[in-house]
Amino acid sequence: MSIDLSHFDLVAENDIVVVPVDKLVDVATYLRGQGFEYFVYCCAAHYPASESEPDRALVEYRLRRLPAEDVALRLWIPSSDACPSLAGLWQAADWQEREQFDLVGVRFAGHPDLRRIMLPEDWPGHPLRRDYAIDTRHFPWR
Amino acid sequence: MMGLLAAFAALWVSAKNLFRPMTTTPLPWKGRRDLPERYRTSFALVHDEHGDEACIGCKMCEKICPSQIITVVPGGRANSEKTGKPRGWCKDFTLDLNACIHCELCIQVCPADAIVMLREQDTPGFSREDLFLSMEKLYANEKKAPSWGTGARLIGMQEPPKPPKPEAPQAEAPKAPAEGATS
Amino acid sequence: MILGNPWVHGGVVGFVVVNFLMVTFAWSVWFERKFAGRMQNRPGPTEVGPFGLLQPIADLLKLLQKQDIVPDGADRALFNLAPPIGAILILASAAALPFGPGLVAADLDVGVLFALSITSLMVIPVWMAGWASNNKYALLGAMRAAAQAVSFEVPLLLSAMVPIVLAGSFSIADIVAAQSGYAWFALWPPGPGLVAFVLFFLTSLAEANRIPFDIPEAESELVAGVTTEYTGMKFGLFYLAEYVHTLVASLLATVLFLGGWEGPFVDGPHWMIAKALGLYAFIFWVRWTLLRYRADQFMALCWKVLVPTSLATLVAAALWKHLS
Amino acid sequence: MAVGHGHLPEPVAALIRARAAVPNPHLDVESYDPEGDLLVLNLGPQHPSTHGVLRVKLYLDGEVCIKAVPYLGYLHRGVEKLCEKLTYVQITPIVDKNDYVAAFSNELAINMGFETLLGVEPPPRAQHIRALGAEMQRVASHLLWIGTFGLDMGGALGGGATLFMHTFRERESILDCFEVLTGSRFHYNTLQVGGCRHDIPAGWETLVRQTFATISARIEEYESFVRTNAIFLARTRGVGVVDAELALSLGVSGPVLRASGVDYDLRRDRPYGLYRELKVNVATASAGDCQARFEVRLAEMRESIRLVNLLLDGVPEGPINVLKAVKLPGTVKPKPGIGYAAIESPRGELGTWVVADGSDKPYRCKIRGPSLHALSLLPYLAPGQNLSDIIVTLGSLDPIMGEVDR
Repeated sequence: MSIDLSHFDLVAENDIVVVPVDKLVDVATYLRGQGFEYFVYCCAAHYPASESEPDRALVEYRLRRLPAEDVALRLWIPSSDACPSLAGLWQAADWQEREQFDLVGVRFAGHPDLRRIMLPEDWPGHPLRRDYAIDTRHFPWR
Repeated sequence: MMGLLAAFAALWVSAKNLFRPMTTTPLPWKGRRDLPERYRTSFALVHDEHGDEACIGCKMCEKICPSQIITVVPGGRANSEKTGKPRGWCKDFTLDLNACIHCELCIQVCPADAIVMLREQDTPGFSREDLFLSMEKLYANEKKAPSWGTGARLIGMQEPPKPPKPEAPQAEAPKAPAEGATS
Repeated sequence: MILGNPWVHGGVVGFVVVNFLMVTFAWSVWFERKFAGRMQNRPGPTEVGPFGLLQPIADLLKLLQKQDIVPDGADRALFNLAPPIGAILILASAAALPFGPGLVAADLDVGVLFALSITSLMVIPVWMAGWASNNKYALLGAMRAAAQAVSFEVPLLLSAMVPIVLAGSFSIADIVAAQSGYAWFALWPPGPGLVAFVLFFLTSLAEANRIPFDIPEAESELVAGVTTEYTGMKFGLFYLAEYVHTLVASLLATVLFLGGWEGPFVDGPHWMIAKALGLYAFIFWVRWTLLRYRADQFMALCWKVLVPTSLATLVAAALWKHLS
Repeated sequence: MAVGHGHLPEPVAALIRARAAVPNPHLDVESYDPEGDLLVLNLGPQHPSTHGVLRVKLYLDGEVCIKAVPYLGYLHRGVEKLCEKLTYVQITPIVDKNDYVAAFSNELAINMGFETLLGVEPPPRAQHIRALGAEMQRVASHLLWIGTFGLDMGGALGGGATLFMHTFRERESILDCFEVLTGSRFHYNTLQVGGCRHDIPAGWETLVRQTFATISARIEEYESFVRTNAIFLARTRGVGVVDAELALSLGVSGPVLRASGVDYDLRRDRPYGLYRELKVNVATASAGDCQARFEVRLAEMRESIRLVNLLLDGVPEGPINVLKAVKLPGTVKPKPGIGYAAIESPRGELGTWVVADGSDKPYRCKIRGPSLHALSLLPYLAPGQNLSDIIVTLGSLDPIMGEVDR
């Protein structure tokens, strides 16, 4: 019951669509129009630079058409780049993207209010990055 | 106004509750409630059936503890005075109850059933040192009522029973220090 | 005789009355805690003395030992003055309350008006405290208290006018005398008297900031309202003023509507006190059962329901008086 | 709208038009009120009714709110970071503390996330224990909510406290059942990857049955305490109305969403575990106000009590664990992959998004807490409301700050 995204040259595989960064807003807008009203989550994971890949982050948006039709938009964002924000389409993306920005350090372009949400404003670094606090006495803390 | 009249239904309920029995339990110095078997609070180290300290210093509990509050200093292998058989020993064992989350994982992984939790209602202290359990305090706690859970019982409950090997945990015990030493 | 001297008489009776009010306040707190505890299926205070009976003394000692904090930026003079003024005012309002024939500190011709006007002055220390605390919650609480006092004065006085009209006097002694022979105004004349009693009771609850009308305190919204910044005995004085206010309101309702000291067997102060304490206990029952109104709903209740009803009651009472 | 929309389908354009009617949480106070006449009130973090630690900066005009800005993070304990540092078997007792009034749901959600990665399914007896625990926890959580909701409206020294004590009395008896099952009242650590850690002890079924019989007999009391009480109705009816579309767009789930008329429950619509065989009646209400949320939660409690009694009848015999019991920290090692599993916790969709990299620790583990989404309604609901109503609205959303901040 995958959603048909062939006109974006994208294939949904087990509800998961790997979306190029520049197509995200168009795909999301299309999905919003298709009745994917329910915003489940926005998650990000940081991947440090390796031999083959630069420093990058995985961002996943999960959207749902009630009752149970999911689509997960998966993006790879290089650290030098910013992820387009979906806060204009789903209000939930506002706080979710703030949280991911705060913890993982992914920047979201076009977010109306991109501040830290969990940590204090003057907190150094983003704790869920893999390179966070590796040179302090807190590492390896266990 | 009608609302204030309807409020009398609520007044009736509260009046009814005036005659219900008390549900609170008495203060600790006036009596205790019945504690269930699996109740778990503080910790104790126990002696085995021969009278030796049961802990074999395998550091399993130290590794599994999510809040990293257990420190085990293994004491190497030596012959037991009681049984004459070689086994591992524990030189020092400390447990910082201040940060304990009472998850029972250390009990579960203990191959020698050496660490148990207590079935005691209150374990407060006046300072942080009071809640820092040294080896002496842990062995002194052995006299208090232990909880039901031990490593063998928890593992036995979680795994389907194997009828021919009821003594399995005790049989495994001597092997454990070797694993601890190699890792 | 020395007791014939009005100054000595007033002094002695006043001393007794003030002590009665204070002691009743102290052990009513114990009673309330026990009562609420039973209502919530728990024992209430048990540790200090038998059945926790010495709890009020322990509370007092605790309050006296507390650090006395005046917040930064507070208006020190007003802040310190507000609690004693509240306590003094509310104790003064009991001066005109008779407990039996002649058992009154000051037998005023306008006793009802005196008691009601002094209790309505209670808004002044509350506002002082709210303004001087330099705290937004206290200020919001004081604003609510002022608005509440101003609007609830109207139905309170109008419903208090009913027994005055029926008795034809402002003197409390005369009002009680007019109810003799079990012609209590709450029962007779049927209708206006009872309605006026209920109204008087409700508005007294509001005046004394009791649930369901305790919006100036409203601890879930305004932390503790005007008393947010108060500690120790200053807080204790506010607490005292609130409880004594409730007690005075119960006593007033007793003399105005329930025949004062009249009762079976022997008339006397014990009947007066028993009736007042019955009302007082009812207030606790209501307090520990009901939820709180919102400020605007509560104003709407006052102006749209209570004021018209009390006016109609007053007119009905006047007609009754005129026709009979 | 800073997002570049190439072409707007009609539903999206209609959505953007509808947004104009919704209060703007990003309202610029400086330009709204250039003279600075508004009273800025910091509600919390030390406030009796901010459910743990939440700070809401309120811009008040008199007592009417113009803008509300929640500041989170006072209870941020870095659970997601901890999850990266602990092995799969050690995480369960840690996530207990997220939604600290419904610990069982947390354990269930995180372990289901890990089981999705591993591709294992707990045995039937474990599934029964899980469903039973989840439903019992739902009743306990809603009981606590009713009590604290009463506190929000009646204060700590009033009828609210009495209601609170009464619901706590019942909740304590449920916790007693959990205590007999797991040995702990609050943070059980009773589930593990692949099954359960504690088997049902002898006599437990009787205890649970008695407990829930008492509770279902006493639910009517709470109703007469609040539901037919005109003060309660005056305080809740029409207060904090949540629009269904806004709620969906904010990712709100659970009773708050169902009270807005969206008939959606993960237990029925995306069934997991035992719910694939179990028919769950989903309670909904259409008004979307605080009263509707109360009604929905009350109905859910009744349904959960029914389910508990149903489940107690059919607990099958057998093992409670599909994997071997935990004896070492690193025994669970899923293959690399990304998995998401969600359950219907008492507050809504509680999900776990796990990235595994083949080691014994999750590479990244996100907990999708329903409380965060419910709380994000507050900036939309608060403007135009009285201060008292904001407290009631906040209470009715039932945010648990441990889950919001994690």
